[in-house]
Amino acid sequence: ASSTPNSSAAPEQTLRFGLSGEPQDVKVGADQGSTGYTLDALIHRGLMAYDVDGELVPALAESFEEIDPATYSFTLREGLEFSDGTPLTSANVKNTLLFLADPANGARTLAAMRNITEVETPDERTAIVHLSENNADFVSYLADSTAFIAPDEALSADAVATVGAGPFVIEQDDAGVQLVLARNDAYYDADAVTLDSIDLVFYPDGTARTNALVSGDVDLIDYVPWEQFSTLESTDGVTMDVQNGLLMDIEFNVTDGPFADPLVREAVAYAVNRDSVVDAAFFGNAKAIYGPPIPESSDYYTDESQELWEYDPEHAKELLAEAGYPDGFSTTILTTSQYVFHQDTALTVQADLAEIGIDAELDSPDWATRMEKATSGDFQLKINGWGGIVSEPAYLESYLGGPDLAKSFGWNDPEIMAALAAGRTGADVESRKAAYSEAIDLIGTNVPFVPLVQRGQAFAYKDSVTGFSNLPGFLTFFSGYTLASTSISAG
Amino acid sequence: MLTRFRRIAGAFTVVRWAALAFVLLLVVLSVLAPIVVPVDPLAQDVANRLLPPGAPGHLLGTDEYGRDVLARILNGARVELLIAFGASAVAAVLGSLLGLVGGYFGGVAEFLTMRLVSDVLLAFPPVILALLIVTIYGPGEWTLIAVMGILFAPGFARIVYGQTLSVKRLEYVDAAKAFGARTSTALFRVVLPNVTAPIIVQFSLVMASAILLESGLSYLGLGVVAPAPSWGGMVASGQRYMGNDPSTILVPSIVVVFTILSFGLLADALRDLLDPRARKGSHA
Amino acid sequence: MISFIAKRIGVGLGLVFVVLTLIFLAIHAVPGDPAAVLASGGASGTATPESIERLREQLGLDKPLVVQYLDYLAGVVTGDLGSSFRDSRPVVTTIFERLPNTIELVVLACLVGAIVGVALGAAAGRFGGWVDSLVTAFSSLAISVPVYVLGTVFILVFSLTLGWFPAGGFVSWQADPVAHLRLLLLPALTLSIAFIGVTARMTRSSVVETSRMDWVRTARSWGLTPSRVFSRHVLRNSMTPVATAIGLEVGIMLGSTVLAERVFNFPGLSALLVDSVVNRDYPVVQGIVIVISVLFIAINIVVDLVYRFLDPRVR
Amino acid sequence: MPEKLIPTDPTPSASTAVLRVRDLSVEFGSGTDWKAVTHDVSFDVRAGETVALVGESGSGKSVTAMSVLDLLPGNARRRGTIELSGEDLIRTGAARMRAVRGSEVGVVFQEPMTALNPVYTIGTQLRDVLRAHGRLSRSEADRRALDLLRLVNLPDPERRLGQYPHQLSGGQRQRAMIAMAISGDPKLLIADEPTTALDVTAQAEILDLLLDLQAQLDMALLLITHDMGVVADMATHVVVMKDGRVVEDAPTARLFAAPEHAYTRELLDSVPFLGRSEIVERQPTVSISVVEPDVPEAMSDEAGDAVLEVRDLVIRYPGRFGEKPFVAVDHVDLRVGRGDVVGLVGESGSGKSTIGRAAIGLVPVTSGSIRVADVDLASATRTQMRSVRREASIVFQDPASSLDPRATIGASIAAPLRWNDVEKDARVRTERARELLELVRLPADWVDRYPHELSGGQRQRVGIARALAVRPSVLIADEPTSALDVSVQASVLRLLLELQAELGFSCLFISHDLSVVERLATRVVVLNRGRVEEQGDTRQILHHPREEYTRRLIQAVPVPDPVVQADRRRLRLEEATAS
Ligand SMILES: Nc1ncnc2c1ncn2[C@@H]1O[C@H](COP(=O)(O)OP(=O)(O)OP(=O)(O)O)[C@@H](O)[C@H]1O
Ligand SMILES: Nc1ncnc2c1ncn2[C@@H]1O[C@H](COP(=O)(O)OP(=O)(O)OP(=O)(O)O)[C@@H](O)[C@H]1O
Ligand SMILES: [Mg+2]
Ligand SMILES: [Mg+2]
Repeated sequence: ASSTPNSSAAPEQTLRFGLSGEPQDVKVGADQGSTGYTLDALIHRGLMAYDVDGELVPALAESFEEIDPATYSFTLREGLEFSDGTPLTSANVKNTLLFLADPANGARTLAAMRNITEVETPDERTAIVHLSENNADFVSYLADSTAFIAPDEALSADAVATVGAGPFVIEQDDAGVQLVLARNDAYYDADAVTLDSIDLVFYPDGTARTNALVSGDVDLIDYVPWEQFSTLESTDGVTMDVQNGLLMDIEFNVTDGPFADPLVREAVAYAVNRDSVVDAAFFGNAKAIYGPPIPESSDYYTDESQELWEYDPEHAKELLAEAGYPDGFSTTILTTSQYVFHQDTALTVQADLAEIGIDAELDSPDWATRMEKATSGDFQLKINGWGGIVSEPAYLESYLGGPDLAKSFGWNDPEIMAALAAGRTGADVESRKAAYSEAIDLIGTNVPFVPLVQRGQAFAYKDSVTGFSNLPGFLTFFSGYTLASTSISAG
Repeated sequence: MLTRFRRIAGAFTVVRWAALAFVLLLVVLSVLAPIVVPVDPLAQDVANRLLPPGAPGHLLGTDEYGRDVLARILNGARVELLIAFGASAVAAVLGSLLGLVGGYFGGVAEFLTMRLVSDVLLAFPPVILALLIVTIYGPGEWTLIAVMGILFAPGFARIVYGQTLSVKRLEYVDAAKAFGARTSTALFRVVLPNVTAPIIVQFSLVMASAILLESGLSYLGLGVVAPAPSWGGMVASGQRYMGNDPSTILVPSIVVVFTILSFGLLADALRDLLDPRARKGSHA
Repeated sequence: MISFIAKRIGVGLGLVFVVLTLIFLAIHAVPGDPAAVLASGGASGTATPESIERLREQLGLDKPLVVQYLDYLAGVVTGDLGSSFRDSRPVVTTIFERLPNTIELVVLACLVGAIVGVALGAAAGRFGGWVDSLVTAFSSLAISVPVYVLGTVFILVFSLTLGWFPAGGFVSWQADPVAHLRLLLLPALTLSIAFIGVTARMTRSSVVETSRMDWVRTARSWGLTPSRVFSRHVLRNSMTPVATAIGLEVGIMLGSTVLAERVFNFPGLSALLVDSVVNRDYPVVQGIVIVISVLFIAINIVVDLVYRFLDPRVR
Repeated sequence: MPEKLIPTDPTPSASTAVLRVRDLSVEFGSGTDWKAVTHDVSFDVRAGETVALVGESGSGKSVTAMSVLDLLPGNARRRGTIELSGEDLIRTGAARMRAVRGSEVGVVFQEPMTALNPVYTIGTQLRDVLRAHGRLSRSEADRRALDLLRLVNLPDPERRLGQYPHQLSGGQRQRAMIAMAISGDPKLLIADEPTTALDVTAQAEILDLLLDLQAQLDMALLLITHDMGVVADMATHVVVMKDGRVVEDAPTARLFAAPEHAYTRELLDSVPFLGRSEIVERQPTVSISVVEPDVPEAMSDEAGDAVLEVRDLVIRYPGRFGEKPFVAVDHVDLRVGRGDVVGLVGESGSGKSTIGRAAIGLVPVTSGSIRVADVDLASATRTQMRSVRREASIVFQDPASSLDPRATIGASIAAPLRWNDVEKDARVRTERARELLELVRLPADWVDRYPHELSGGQRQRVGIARALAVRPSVLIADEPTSALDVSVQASVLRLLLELQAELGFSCLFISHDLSVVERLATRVVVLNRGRVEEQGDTRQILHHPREEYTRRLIQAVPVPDPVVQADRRRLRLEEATAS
């Protein structure tokens, strides 16, 4: 690292981070998977971010004000700069947000951003965002690490966004091997950053990644493979940091066939023994769920919302009979051989469905093929794994309102969508609560998807690594934010 | 009759008899699997997952879904032998044909068989070829047989081609022609038997490669369709818990090693049997 | 000689063209849309149809296949293999970053494999009896253990337990030559084991075959010691087929080191190739296949020359 | 009278035996049981003496010779004693045996083609031998190697050192082999049919060389041959074997003068003697007084009757990269009338086999034409070609390589019947094979044997049996008796004549053995470097040759009479020194 004026006394602090893959070229707003989220969180910043406890905090914004549920005003910190020294102003905020709002740019946060009608920039440090309708969670979307503010040059489809306002900058790019990051002295809170550099070493293979940590080649790894949890938990000097994050679910092709019938879908929801999935696919490192996960800390959490169904094969059979399939039927499950846990989930589901007379054949191509099949509806049942962008139930709206690729094919229920929209736009907490609870009840009977487990997502690091934290729930992928406050203790 | 028996006896040592017995046993057991181990190899029992060998009711333990390992090994044997043997057979037939025709006729035939087909196939990295075909046609044992048949054919073609080139110059091939042998007769009844020795050795190597590749593809997620048992798939999934549960990988690995060893020994025996000049202990 | 090489190179170029065409067709025939894969890096797949469409346009995937093919051909002729879909780096750059690693790995593995394999096979062929049985057993073991299992065992033993080697990874030669070699050793060893098995079997059968030749009897009649008869008159003559086979194996191995690369996290060409297929990164797949086929054909020409050297009758 | 004519034996009785073989039996094992092929063979070889081991083909000559240095195949075992200067070689240790090999006993093998390692130069192999025993430095070994090549009269020795075996001719290779065999100054040299593969001129040179070396180095020589002419030429003592036993053991002169054993008599009686052959007398058809060698008179008028007709034939073998094609046959005209036996003679490499092989369509014709059974091979359709191959049959020159090593000899003999759709029933074919084996004096139950289990002569007879299987109307016989002992040869020749009389087939008889040709052929064509030197009536060519070339060929034929042979050798040597 060439730039070390801050830490004159302390020895050079370098964190070696075994990353689960090589990130793609950074594109503004693009969803590039977990390695992308991590890299974004390191070299970029948005208006908002999360702190070590997973609390939403202002980042580039010094503060913000909800003028009304459809209008937000952000005040930028003073003297913000991109890593190349150019100033970061409200104009950048405006341009970036409008870029994210354009559906053609395929931003991850599009669900919220598309409501932006206008961004006012009264002065260099103020940006006022106007939404077409209320969105209680808009600010949470801004904390998504892909929603970073980028310089104007990066705002085009083929530009690579390497210049950012995050705590680190890319210093060296050994393609295929590692990215070396150095502290960005232009970062607004550079003084608080203790790491001088981070080596992001790519370890696509889970076992190799684990071995690298155990042998001491790296200090921190992400995406610990589930079969290695117990190994690492019992390894001296290694800390396992697990959070139940993404959920695995069953999705349907509802355009025709048996699964067009909500009764059959409900039967599936009762038929699957989630505990088997937890054990067989995730080695016990997941949480069985019987409804769309909502954090207990949320205003909208209710016990009932988490107990929409239960494991009851007998009831499932009854439902099937009621739907006109007393002897079951044959079908297929689309999964992917590329991700073992997807296939393992499918296998247990297959076994459980067989118990109630549904004879499902596995279709397990590679990810790209699976994606094409999912897009074109070439399946009956499919296993999916996904996470919300925000922890509030609002994520359900973007999920169920999103493209067919990522949800049940052909599913569209205006009633549920209306209830979810009411939850988002509701003027106060109580009205939102009511709307969400209605939506969740409807989900219980309409069954647009069958949530199975919330899988454990783990980082593991040497005990010498302090200040790093795996953020809870869906936020686990934004744990990269906490590297800004991570340090390595001597010894 | 007696002499033939004696020749067989001569080609078989104790070890080779043992190998034959092992393979026969495997074949019989795999056919009779449902009777020998009346347990459904697909039946899951997640509560009893990863039991060690010797657990009550599960002689070789259970896998990560609580499926009986013995039942899976025996039922997997059928798939495995089918794939290994089928793929090698396809490759041997295809490759030998290419090599024979290319070597015997030379010229344009050689260009077509050895350059255009065999070399082009070889120039593709095998993994990519397997990956592409499996991705297009979907995984499964028949795809695997076809993929590996194509993949390993050039190896045979090369070997047979080289041998054919030297054999066809030998006078007994001319003699056959002079005595009225049709081209096909000269090719298949005179040249072919004289190039079998390396084919047989290659066959046993390719069987091993097929089992290996099957397991490699399973590791990459492109092997036999998931719930169906296959040794390669078992090894591949066993590798994941190698540290904690070594038996999950040891059991299928041991079976694979013994099978490959047996086929290697049988190939040697067969080669000796077919070679009138080979006899016990004729070493330099 | 020169004309022989020239002719082989000419035919080789033709083959590369065929390979190129086939891989182009094959990769485009595989289901899965690169733009879709690219646009939804996360499993949640929130990419909008619009963004996918635009990406497709940007990558030139909206053009008719023939046009794409001709464009690609035109590029190849001028040495331009296009740019990766994932990162916009030129494919040529990426390949030539990784190719030396793969070559190092393969060469080391094959060197060890060939030397040990020939030695074992020769011993088996020469002494027969229990040596033969032992070698046969070993080579069966060697060819039946998958690379990823062997590699994992090696890491468990040599890295995690004994701590002699790092558990994988890569350091460039310029950065640290010693670390570079240490990281090369285990994967190369892993790859060489199966190679040893195959070479040993091949050598053994060739040796047994050669031992029956008349000139071996002649050499014995001169009173040469058995070891000399063996080393000069049996082994040397047995090497011709073995050399051919080794050349073939080396060529094949160039593109088949993916499992070892995975396990040891070694940035080679083969893992990149597999990843690129998975991601439908057409230009990278095509580029690597072309480079590997060129190398393969070059190796073939070298093998033919070696063959000519080993057997004066062919000269 | 014969005694005083014993060629080169200074004091035969005085010297002690270098090699004493007593009660030697060799057995071959297959599976579990052992079969003896020689029984209680005993004989002596004394210093400076040449012992010829003769006898029926398959009687165990090669096996006996190979026993001495323990060079038998892995499934053979020896009983009895073999003493080399009093030391028993059967019971000696491996290290001692190695010391004996090469330095005390040298071996020259029958097939120079396969007996040398193809990947080393002559020089390298020679140095190998030299350094196996003596502690020679590299340069000393080089010098010795060069000396040895000079000693064996290999022309241009410096260049030969750097050449590979395949770059040498058969005769040259055999010389190189001899150089290697004598490099350790052995007391005993064993030569197993050292000249069968060579033409008469080359044979004469090699034999002269062996005798010369023997005299120079004072070696004992154990010579295996089936050529009684060679025996008469070379041997001081003869050991006659039959069915694995020694039936007679006598000094050469006495053996020729007064053979004791019935088999020996038969052997000597069957020797075709150039100039004494009955067939010439028996030969009624042709009576030509004026022969025009350049325009064979029979060509035009009797064209219709010719079974094999070669006109203006040119055959070129393509050269390797950059080399010019080699003209093996150069504007040859030749015809074989129905029922004719035409002898084709000439030095090695003169193109005899090439013509023979071309006549059956195995060698592409460059220009000119070949008609067989009224089919022009150049324009023959597939079916015509098949009919030609049913009509015409060939005995290949090299019996070992022309038999499929993976087919039993029974299968090889019967195959033509099947391929030509003559006989569909496999059992009948096997029966035919058995009959044919007996016809060539091999046991009928050998149908299940493989070629490698046979002796050279036995294999050759299998080749003949196979050629006769389809009852051809044209037979191309390429040196069909070169590896046969005279008695078997005689019966094979008799067989051929009988069959010919019976079936009326025509025969192109290729041979370098002029006495055999004389006995069999009605007409003779003399080839020299691919061209017809002269052709005409047998008697006329062989007794009144016009061309110097033909005369030289005739001169070189060894006559199975020690007396005559001694004279001829003297003459030849005088000529050589004079020129
Ligand atoms: N490898 C073998 N296995 C079995 N029998 C064999 C083998 N080699 C030779 N024989 C038999 O041993 C006998 C003697 O063979 P040998 O080669 O000594 O004959 P030979 O006297 O040299 O005959 P020829 O003049 O034809 O060369 C023959 O009958 C032959 O069939
Ligand atoms: N396939 C070939 N390629 C090139 N040259 C050849 C080939 N076969 C034979 N020749 C050459 O053609 C010439 C004639 O060969 P051919 O075999 O007809 O001789 P031959 O008269 O039968 O001699 P021999 O008495 O030694 O059998 C020889 O000089 C030989 O080297
Ligand atoms: Mg012999
Ligand atoms: Mg010839």
